[in-house]
Amino acid sequence: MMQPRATIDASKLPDHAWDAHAPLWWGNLLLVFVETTSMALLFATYFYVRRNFHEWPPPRINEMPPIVHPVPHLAAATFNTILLLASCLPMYWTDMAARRIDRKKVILGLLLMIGVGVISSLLRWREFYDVHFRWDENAYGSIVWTMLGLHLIYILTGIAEFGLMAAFAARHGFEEKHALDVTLMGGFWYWLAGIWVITYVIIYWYPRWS
Amino acid sequence: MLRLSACLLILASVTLVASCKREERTFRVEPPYVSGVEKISVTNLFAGGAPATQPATSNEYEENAYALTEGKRLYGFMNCNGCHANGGGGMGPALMDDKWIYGDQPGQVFASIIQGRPNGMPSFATKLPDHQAWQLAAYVRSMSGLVKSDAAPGRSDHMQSRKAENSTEPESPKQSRPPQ
Amino acid sequence: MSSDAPNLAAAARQVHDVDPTTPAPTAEQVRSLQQLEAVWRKPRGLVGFLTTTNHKDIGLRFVYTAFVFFFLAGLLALAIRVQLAVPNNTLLGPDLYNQFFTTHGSAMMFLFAVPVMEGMAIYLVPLMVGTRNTCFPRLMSYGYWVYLMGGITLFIALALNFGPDMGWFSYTPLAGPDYSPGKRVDFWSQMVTLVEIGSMSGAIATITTILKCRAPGMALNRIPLFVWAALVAAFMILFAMPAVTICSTLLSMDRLSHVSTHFFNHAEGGDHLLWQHLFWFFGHPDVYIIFLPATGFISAIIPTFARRKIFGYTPLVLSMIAIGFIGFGVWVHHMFVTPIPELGQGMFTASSLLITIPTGVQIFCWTATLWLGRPWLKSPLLFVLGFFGVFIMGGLTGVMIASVAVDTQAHDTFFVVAHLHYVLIGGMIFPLLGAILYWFPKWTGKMPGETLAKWSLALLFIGTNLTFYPLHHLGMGGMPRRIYTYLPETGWQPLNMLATLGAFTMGIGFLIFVINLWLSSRRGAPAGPNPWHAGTLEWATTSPPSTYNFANPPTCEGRDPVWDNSPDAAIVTNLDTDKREVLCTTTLDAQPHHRYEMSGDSWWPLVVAIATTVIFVAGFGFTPSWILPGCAILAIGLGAWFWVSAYRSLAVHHPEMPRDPRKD
Amino acid sequence: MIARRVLIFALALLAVGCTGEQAALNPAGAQAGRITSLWWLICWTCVVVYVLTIGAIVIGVVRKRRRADEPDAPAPPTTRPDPAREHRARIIVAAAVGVTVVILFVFMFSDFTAGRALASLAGDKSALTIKITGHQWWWEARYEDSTTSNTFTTANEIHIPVGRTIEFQLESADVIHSFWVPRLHGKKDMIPGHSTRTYLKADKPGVYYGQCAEFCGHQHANMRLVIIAQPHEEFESWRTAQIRPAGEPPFDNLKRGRDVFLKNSCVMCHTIRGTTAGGRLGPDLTHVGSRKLLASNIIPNKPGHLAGWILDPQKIKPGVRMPQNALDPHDLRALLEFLESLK
Repeated sequence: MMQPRATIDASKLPDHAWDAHAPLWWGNLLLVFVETTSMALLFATYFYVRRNFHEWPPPRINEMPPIVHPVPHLAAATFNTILLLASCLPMYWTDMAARRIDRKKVILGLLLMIGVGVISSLLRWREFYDVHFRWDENAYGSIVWTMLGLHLIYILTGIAEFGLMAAFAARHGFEEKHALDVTLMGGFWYWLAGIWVITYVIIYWYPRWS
Repeated sequence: MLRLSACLLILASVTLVASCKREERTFRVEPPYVSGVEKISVTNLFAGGAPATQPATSNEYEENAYALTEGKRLYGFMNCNGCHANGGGGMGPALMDDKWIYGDQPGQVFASIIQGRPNGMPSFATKLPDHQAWQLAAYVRSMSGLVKSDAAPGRSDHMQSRKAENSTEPESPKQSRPPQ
Repeated sequence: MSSDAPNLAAAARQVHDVDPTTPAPTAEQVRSLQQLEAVWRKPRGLVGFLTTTNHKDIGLRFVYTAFVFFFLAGLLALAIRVQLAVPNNTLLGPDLYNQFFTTHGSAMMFLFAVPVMEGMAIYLVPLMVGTRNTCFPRLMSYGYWVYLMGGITLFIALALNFGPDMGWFSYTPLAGPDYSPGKRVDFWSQMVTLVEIGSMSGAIATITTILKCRAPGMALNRIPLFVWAALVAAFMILFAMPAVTICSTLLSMDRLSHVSTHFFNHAEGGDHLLWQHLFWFFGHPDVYIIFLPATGFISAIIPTFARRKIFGYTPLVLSMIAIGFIGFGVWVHHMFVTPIPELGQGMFTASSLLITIPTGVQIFCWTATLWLGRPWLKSPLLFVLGFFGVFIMGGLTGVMIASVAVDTQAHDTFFVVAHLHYVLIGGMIFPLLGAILYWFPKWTGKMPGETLAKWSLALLFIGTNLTFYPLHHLGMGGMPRRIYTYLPETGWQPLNMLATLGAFTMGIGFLIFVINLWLSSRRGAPAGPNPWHAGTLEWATTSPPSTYNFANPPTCEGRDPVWDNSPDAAIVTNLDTDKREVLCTTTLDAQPHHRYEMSGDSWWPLVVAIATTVIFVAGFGFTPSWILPGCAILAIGLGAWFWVSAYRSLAVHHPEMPRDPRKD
Repeated sequence: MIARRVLIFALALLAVGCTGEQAALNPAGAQAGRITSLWWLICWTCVVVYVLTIGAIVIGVVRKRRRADEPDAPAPPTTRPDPAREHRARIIVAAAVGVTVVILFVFMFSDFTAGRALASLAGDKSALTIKITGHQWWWEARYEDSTTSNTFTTANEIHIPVGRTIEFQLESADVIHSFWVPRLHGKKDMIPGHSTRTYLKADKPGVYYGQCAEFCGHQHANMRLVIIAQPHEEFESWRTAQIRPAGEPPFDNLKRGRDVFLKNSCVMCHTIRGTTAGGRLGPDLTHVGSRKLLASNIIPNKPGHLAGWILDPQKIKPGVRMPQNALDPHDLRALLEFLESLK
């Protein structure tokens, strides 16, 4: 009757976990769901608004000479696309370094990623000018600026995360539990690059095809 | 702690109450609807003798978003844009710049609307009740950014021919006297 | 030490209650309980109030706050009913009436229905899955603060005569810059943004808790049905709420000085129907986000009071998931009288009818459970019976207006007002009040009074039918919604008067309900851990639960662990007691996987919530120049948020930063 | 006796949806009639479903309730139910779901056929086209005609010939409104930037009331609409009268009234064809004297009401676009006589 009951001895279990076993990984994934839905709704808005225009983008007639088909310039955006896609490699390298708890390489990788983020933001600055319309000129300008702007916010968030992690690693050190944070930043960054490719095709190529 | 937060709350409420003249919707005005507008002067220069009446220097509608938007609607309804366009001017003078031929004070703008002015500006004395003329006067001043931007009308649901009134940078009045 | 004594006794009793054969705690166990107690205790007074991250505090706080907004919105409803009681009434006038009905609708949908369900989920889910807190306590706390700020924003606006006056659906162009001058609409849209950010935060915390922190053995097919409901609703929140935050932000950008975009300006290529699509893409799933947790309450109450396992666990789960999916495919039935292609209308009619099937499955399964069990007629079950009477009526009128042809007559009339109130009061208020009575012993340790509960139910049931049944007839008699008055010649007066009487009956019913709870919390009979002899894990701990819920987290051997577990079912031991640690299990079959340290109490959620409020209310509501300062505070707050938890997880702590396990 | 009176009163109350001048279930046109029959089909089916479901639940609860001699305590839970009873219950539940599916299919099919029937008027070549523009808070109606000079505009009171298809082209000048005359057809939204149309036909002469069904601001409640269906000849004579501009007033007092109209704020917003008044912001008043109701059909068209409306419209419809007007009493009288003379 007084026999000891069965127990699950938690002290024998590890005190952290990787990838999909970690709650934080799931939290991050769910945030990405929210952000994907937001971007998808902006895409839907883009195509919905497009139905109200004969020409897309609308001709720019309030300057001389008028631009009949003012498609946004490709150069900065294309470079940005290549940059963001290519940056997935150093991001991956940083993630691998983090999994090996290699503090120096992690800091290096994060600094590199901050550089990428800053260049990408500067290119985005250029992209805003390449749209040919201000946000308050017509619905085309409004939606394109909003898409670019929301994505810029993601890039800035990424930079802030990298900066914080790098500063923390430099100041206090880098341990196994922090490796997951770098992995999650990586996941966010891959998503950011992926969603940008879709945004890029929609903003820069779709008007050229339609 | 509780008392402190209560005090803060009251203070905050008072501030907010003061700021919400902006939101009132006044539909009905008490008679009389017409005032003695002809006494308002349009200049500060008087040849011998004191002015009849100083023009009103304030117009409470300028802080009221509803009245400003009604003024904007009247601007279209009364066909002001026929001569003044959307503020840039045409047959009539521009209204969004810093030149005020017959004075920039609210009372002077009101008088210009009610009395009419030489070279084509008709009198709206019998066509607009006073409160609507005041709404219109408030709107006219908002066109050059002279009213608070949180009360000024936003962009209209039309083709954009000018910046929204709430985004207009203030043009402080410069030339403000009748032509010699 | 003396203050710890009752808690320790409670903890010891708890172990004893789960398994009466367990001997009294040893000195070693008492020491570790003391430590556990210290680690999970929240600071006293205002500091504790502002920094707590305990799911029970936050969950109840959501519920209380939501009920405050509910009663305010209810008062507005009474004012609306008084205005409509007689024709040509000049009591409110159009301006005030429009503010009242808009605030009533907005508060009920945004500030009451969704948050109260989230609050219930936040309170119950960790207890039901047998863990100590939600996964992201600070995120959840942040969610509460932004929700509170949003709610306060709306009611301050109303109190100062700039409540929104364009309807809770805020259709452009009426809500656009040209037809809604001033800041009325801006306050509304910032309220929406803030509240939905709060909802999404809560949803993320809830989902992760359900997926990662379940008691060992609680595989997916053993999760309590309420938890399933909370899970599906939380997923719906993640996909529906972005739509409304996006559209409210687009609207405020259209209105904002120096921004003035053209999303909803047809003259510059924008589209008014775009607003309707975006809004209802959120709006209809929102109804199911409200309704699903209510079905979860019912699935928890019915087995307990039918004294048997739920009939049809698997079909019930599948129905909820089906509702989750189909719920996203019905939004256009709010737009049947707009220019929508015929084929589209047909598809949305089909999906609106289709969603009846999973709802029907649920009702049939509950009925079967009642038939096969031996119903114990206590007040929570009676409220569920009230649910059947009212909700099924609303559901069936919903089937009627799923037909495009019928909807062209019923749309935007009092028929729809009747329908939606039958659905929401029946489908949400009745189960919610039943659930509050059901879990009241858990929150307070006291039993709710039966007599007053029955009185409140009777008044609410009669009141609801008296208020809303006549509205069906008024609607078909040609009375549109959102009118502030009507002419005597229409003949609508007697039924309107009846509805007004009904509204006051309901008001008295709610009042009695609250009085009952208040009295019960003061002098109700002591409840004990499991007064209803129910089967889910929240009943396996003390009432009210200790801050850490379970001294030794339980395991799960069936769908109703308290009923199903063998007397020697395993318990989890040796979790660290010097930090807030829980056990994480695998996602599908809930096998023990690793230990996870939860963050402690923190100021940063409040700071970040204030920053969010500055960005949206001041920045997007008034002038964009507030956005940057707001973002700066936000960045600092989030940085500190990250930094403290990264620091906490360092194995070796630097001496210059002494560590308090309760703080972050 | 009293019980019977109460019963009769209650029935009269509940008949509101089915009788009355604005009741959707009191159809006076083919479209509304089609919707009404679909409505009753679905309604009665739903009533049966409701009774059956609630009956099942009530019986399920009542038949095993606690007897008076039993203690008020929970029975021990059944964790391993009898498989045979579970199986029977499963079959019954499956059958109930099956019946639900069948009912839904019937609804879907009947909705589809009803939709087809409603759309069938759209191709009618002989349709009379009326363009309705929704304004805050009144209705502008323009009767289109292939001869431009036969096109005319009126407001709020729309006359249509019985038995002829009417094509309403719906537009909005400001915010979203919804065109709804319940006894003739369901509603259709008028959305700025989207042109919509709706087709209907009145089966018998009569006065059919409707009102704006989409919330459109302060006076949404008082944006009422009247459709007067007349036999063909009556309609044609009305139409001929409407096409005529207002003539020169025969009496001095009426002339004075016209001058009052032209000199005051009236002229800024209203049109009277045949005079210099050409404002387009308010209703066309060329034949205002012939209308039965005023102010979007909320007050009778009688001199006293008209005077009240002109002097203080904000009292009658707070927020309406028409301002209060201060008029000399003699001017007012002349103006009233002039307006009432515009038949």
